[in-house]
Amino acid sequence: MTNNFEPLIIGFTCNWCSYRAADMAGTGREKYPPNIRLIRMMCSGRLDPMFVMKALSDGADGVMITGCHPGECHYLEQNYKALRRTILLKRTLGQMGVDPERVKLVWASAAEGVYLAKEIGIFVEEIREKGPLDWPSRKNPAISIVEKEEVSV
Amino acid sequence: MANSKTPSGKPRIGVYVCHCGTNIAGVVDVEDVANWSAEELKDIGVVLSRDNKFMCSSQGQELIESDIKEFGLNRVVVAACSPHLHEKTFRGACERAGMNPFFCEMASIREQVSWVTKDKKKATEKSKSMVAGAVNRVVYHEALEPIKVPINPTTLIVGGGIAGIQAALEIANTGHEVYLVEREPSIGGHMAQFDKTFPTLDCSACILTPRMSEVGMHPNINLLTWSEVENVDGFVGNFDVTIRKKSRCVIEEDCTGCGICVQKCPITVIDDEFGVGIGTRKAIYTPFDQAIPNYPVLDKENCTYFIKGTCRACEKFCATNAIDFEQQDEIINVTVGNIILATGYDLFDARKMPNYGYGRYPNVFTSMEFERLCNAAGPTNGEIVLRDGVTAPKSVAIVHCVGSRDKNHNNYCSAICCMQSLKFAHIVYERTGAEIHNFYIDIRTTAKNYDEFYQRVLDEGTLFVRGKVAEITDVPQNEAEEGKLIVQAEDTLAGLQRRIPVDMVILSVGLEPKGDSDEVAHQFGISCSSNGWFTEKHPKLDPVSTMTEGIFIAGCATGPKDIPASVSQGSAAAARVISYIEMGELELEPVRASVIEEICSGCKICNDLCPYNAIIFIEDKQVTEINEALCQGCGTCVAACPAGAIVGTGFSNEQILAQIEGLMMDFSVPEVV
Amino acid sequence: MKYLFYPGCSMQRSAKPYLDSLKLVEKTLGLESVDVEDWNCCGATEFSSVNRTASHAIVGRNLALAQEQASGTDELVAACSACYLNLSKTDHFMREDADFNALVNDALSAGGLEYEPGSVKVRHSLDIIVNNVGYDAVKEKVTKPLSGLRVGAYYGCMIVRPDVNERFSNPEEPYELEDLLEVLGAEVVDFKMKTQCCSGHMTQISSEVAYDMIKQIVKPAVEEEIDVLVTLCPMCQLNIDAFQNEMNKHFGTNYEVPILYFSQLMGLAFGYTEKELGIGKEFVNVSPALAKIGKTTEEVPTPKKKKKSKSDPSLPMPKMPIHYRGGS
Amino acid sequence: MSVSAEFNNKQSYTKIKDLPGFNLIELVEARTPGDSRLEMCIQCGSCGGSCPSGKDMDHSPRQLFAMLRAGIVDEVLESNAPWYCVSCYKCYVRCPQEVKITDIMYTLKTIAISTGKFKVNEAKDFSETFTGYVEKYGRSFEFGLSTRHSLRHLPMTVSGTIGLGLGLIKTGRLDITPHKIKNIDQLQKILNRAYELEAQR
Repeated sequence: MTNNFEPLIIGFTCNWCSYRAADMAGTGREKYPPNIRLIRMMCSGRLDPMFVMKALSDGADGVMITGCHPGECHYLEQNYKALRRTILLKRTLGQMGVDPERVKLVWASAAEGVYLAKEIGIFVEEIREKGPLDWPSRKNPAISIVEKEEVSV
Repeated sequence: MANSKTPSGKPRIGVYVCHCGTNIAGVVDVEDVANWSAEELKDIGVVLSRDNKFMCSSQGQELIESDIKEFGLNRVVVAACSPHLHEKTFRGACERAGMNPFFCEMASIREQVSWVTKDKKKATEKSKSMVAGAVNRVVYHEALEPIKVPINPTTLIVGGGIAGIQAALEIANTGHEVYLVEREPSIGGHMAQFDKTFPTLDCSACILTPRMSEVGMHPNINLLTWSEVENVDGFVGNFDVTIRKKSRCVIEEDCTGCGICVQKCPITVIDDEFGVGIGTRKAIYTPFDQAIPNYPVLDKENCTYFIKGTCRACEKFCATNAIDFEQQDEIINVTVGNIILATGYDLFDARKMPNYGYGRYPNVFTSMEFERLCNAAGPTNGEIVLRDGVTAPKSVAIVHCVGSRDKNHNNYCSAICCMQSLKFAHIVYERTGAEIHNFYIDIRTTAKNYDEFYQRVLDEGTLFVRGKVAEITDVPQNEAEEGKLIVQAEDTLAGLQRRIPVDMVILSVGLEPKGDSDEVAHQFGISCSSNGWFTEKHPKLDPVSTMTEGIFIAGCATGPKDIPASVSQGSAAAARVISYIEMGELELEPVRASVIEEICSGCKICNDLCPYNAIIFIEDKQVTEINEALCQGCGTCVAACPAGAIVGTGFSNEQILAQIEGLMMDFSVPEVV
Repeated sequence: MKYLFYPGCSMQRSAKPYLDSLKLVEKTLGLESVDVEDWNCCGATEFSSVNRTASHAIVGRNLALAQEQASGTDELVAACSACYLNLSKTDHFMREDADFNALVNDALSAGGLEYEPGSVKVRHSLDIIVNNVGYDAVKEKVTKPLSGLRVGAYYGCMIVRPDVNERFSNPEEPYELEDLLEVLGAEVVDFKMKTQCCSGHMTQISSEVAYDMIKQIVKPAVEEEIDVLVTLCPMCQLNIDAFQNEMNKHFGTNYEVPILYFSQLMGLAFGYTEKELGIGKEFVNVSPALAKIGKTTEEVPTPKKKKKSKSDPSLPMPKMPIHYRGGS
Repeated sequence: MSVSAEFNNKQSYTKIKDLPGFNLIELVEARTPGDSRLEMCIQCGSCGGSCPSGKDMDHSPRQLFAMLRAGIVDEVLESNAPWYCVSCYKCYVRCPQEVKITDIMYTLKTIAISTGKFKVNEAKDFSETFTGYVEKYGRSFEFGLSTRHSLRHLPMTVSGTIGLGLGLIKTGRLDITPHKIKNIDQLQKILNRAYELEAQR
């Protein structure tokens, strides 16, 4: 793998816990790699798997999904839905030939700035290890994958 | 949604990059970011881009205002600190310039870039991509109006313990109406069962009953005892509550509370509720003499009339014909603006620790049994005696932390047991002169005058043994132990295993969430911690609010507390409610979901996802609808809708997808294979 | 019902009567038990004092053999408490701790074996009899009820503790054995020392300590007028039975409390002879106790719950669960 | 440290090098299967209070845990407490912090043996005699076990114990010939690998 590969990671955060954890990492000057770009949603339950697909197919090498800890969701229980969707999503990715470990779910409370920064660091290194994502559609348009599958059936 | 503030035509975006002194500019080349945005993002609609020392200063805000007017900007992106800090500030600037404030978007290049990144080049690149994300996103912003809800000035308080009583009086005294709902026949809660209160040793009844009568007589308080909330609908400002007023078999309007029915009732049963199984009551009863309200309740399970169809002694003797055997439960519907839950706690069931022998050995008592035992209105009129009802104990062991600080049971400290156990030691000392051993893990006497009380009990000669009691048995190993209860523990300070023979053991059982706290939380749309206590909006800065607007919590329902803390929380919750009532209406963030009826296929996938019950299926139209006032804006349904029929304002698919694309504008990925 | 059976060393030797009687009981109850082929010692409480990895590896071998030999069942049943505990504990740790699982399997691989944690379910014979056969089915087989015999259930330690893998009973207050003995027609005493230690290996290490602990069991049994203690554990039986005389010498007492295996009492109730059940090999003579069976002593009317008289000043006792036998 | 095991079985003991420098707490935690939770002890004493042989121990389990935290090595390994532990697991189920006390006691014993620090010879020899038979035959050998052991360590009570042994033979409850399992080779291979692995932990 090339040494100068810098992975690009999209991170989804919830407004109440993990985005605030990112704020806190900042306030605490906790350094982490600049490879991650965060997107704020109100809740991890807002995470439409399409967003992850979009990120991965458009150039991200990994996606980090973050939310409140189970049982601490601002919206009572919606992070459990995020959890289930993430599991399904990973399975789907695997079936598409994409390493499901490129998607990672991390729970971080508003107080866990240090923890979130550490987890981001770990994930960036994990993705760096895996190398650039060779998303099928980047070589061929998505349609051709479908056609290929149809042929093979 | 269209109004005068809707921008017309193409987006005209202004980008503002803040230096934040050197906080951002020290790491990020802000000038480069601003220039790059003006150049590279102009196709998207950026018409100007500036960098500025402090965007949040009045000068910075005025800059935005004048640019909006001068350059006809209809969207603004500020790359500065976290939106949680200054989003309101910049939205305000936009609004003052006549723009809808929701056309403003922030990129947090301080918290997410300059403060957390060492490499300046990479920091600048990340900032650029974040600005690109924000610019891409802001294109899809819509004009929004804050949601305003009127606040109904009536309040529902659930739970008539000391916290609920305090809250009710505070609100009622400001002239607003209160419904106080209590499940038991009388208000007063656990405090009414106590004899003395620590550390002042005030008689519990003496300080509580005046408050109770005040509640009973207050013109603004509708007291509903022997009642339970059945259903809650609606949202902050406007809750529809259904209350079941259980049948007492007593006509309240006619009852004078004279007590002749209780006197004449021939059936005496063990009182498992107020009397915690150690006292007795009649089949028609008031739980205690000073009960508020003072009209009795008929216990149908034990009443001879309900069992055999005869007796009717109570009815015969009632001078006002207030007994009504046919009385049915009554359903009461009320509309309230706010709700305070002060539902209290349960006690740990000591039978879960068979090694302590509660239920096996008669002279092992729980703390609440002992409270009743030493209470002047209790079964022994306050005399401290063994279970035989006669013998005074010569030696007493008091066991702290029963069921608390124990991973096998409750893994938290119950907060009150140390002081309660010290109080017991004092009472036993004062009334019996018995030898007292207190077994503790740690003594926690943190509040005002608590440690002074500990000193006093030490001075009285109570013997403290630092060690969690291992077991209590009546099987003797030597003569001194014959006929005694033996408390076996490691005296961790002396470093030896000890067996201490005593006559009586008092188990200071811990506090637990109410058995039905999960259901109650669900009913009111709030959450419980894994332990089962209600979760505060913020444990430190907002301890009496919940994540659900208009629902407040007070007292032990949120965790173990002593009386002063419960009273403070009652007042605090009342203050929050009063301020809402005074405001008259509440502005809510317009982040909401709504259904596009034409696209909705009626599949109902979203129907079960909402914890706030905001999603309703309209049978006639076979489509789903979302109640805007109930919706809290989490967006879970938006993500779930397979037809894409649900849109979420502020966080629409277009906005997020556009932001992703923007963030992908990246310079650091080298073109290598 | 079919299951694999792990006999263990004690039941081949000093606790042979336990094995013999249990086999008869299994036969009567229609339980088909097949011994694990070529099993080795479970290590008792001693092997883990010398080498942790090895102590679990030898148990791992038994589990692996059971997994190989299991056909038509995944239940592995033991009747010796220590064997039962060691089997279930190793399985538990292998499930809970991935590193430990790898460690044990590494050792097993040296012998060409492999064990998948959780693939066999370790159960105790009492658990099978109580929860799979059921009290009603046992009752049907009782031909000679043990009426007149005052028995004390003595569980000891390792059948109820530690509570790894969700043991079938409460670690401090089990009740299954009492319920079973009641079904057999015996008069069951609430024996408060029922989960107290018999002294374990202390008989081999410090007889003074051991005698003290044995006395703690025997003395209350005498005071409760228990005719026979009923055990599920070879170690408990050995210590209480074989060392009782030594203990008496040490303290100058003359306690005499015989102790039998639960399967022996079941066998008696099912009509087997004392000889078939290996009864008579005890140190403390059990004949006087067994002679009481069937002899209906004058019917002591169980004191009906007296209606509390008005003059009785005593306070009510807490309400207890139905299985509870204690209280006064 | 030299290994002072008298038992001349072919078993190889772990040697802990540089004894003063090693971290006993970490070693105990590493060698105890699962999560020992040793570091979670709050010193409440429910273990020492529950222990049926507690009054004969020189240190209660609680004290051993405190001593471990204080970096005390020799006194912990020399303690009689782990050897007096009867594996009744009362402390284990009562511990409010779910410390795996009994398992920690086992681990302490193994380390005491491997470092030669044990003081309770009877117990250590009993354990080693027992394991020796298992190594050799795959089964434990009670007659040899109890008589050999008794003769060595309990001369005062030897008559009683021999009486017991004889009694057991008379009643047919002790067999004097050892049973060997069929595949003893396999067991020994497993054991040897296990000893290697333990030494690496």
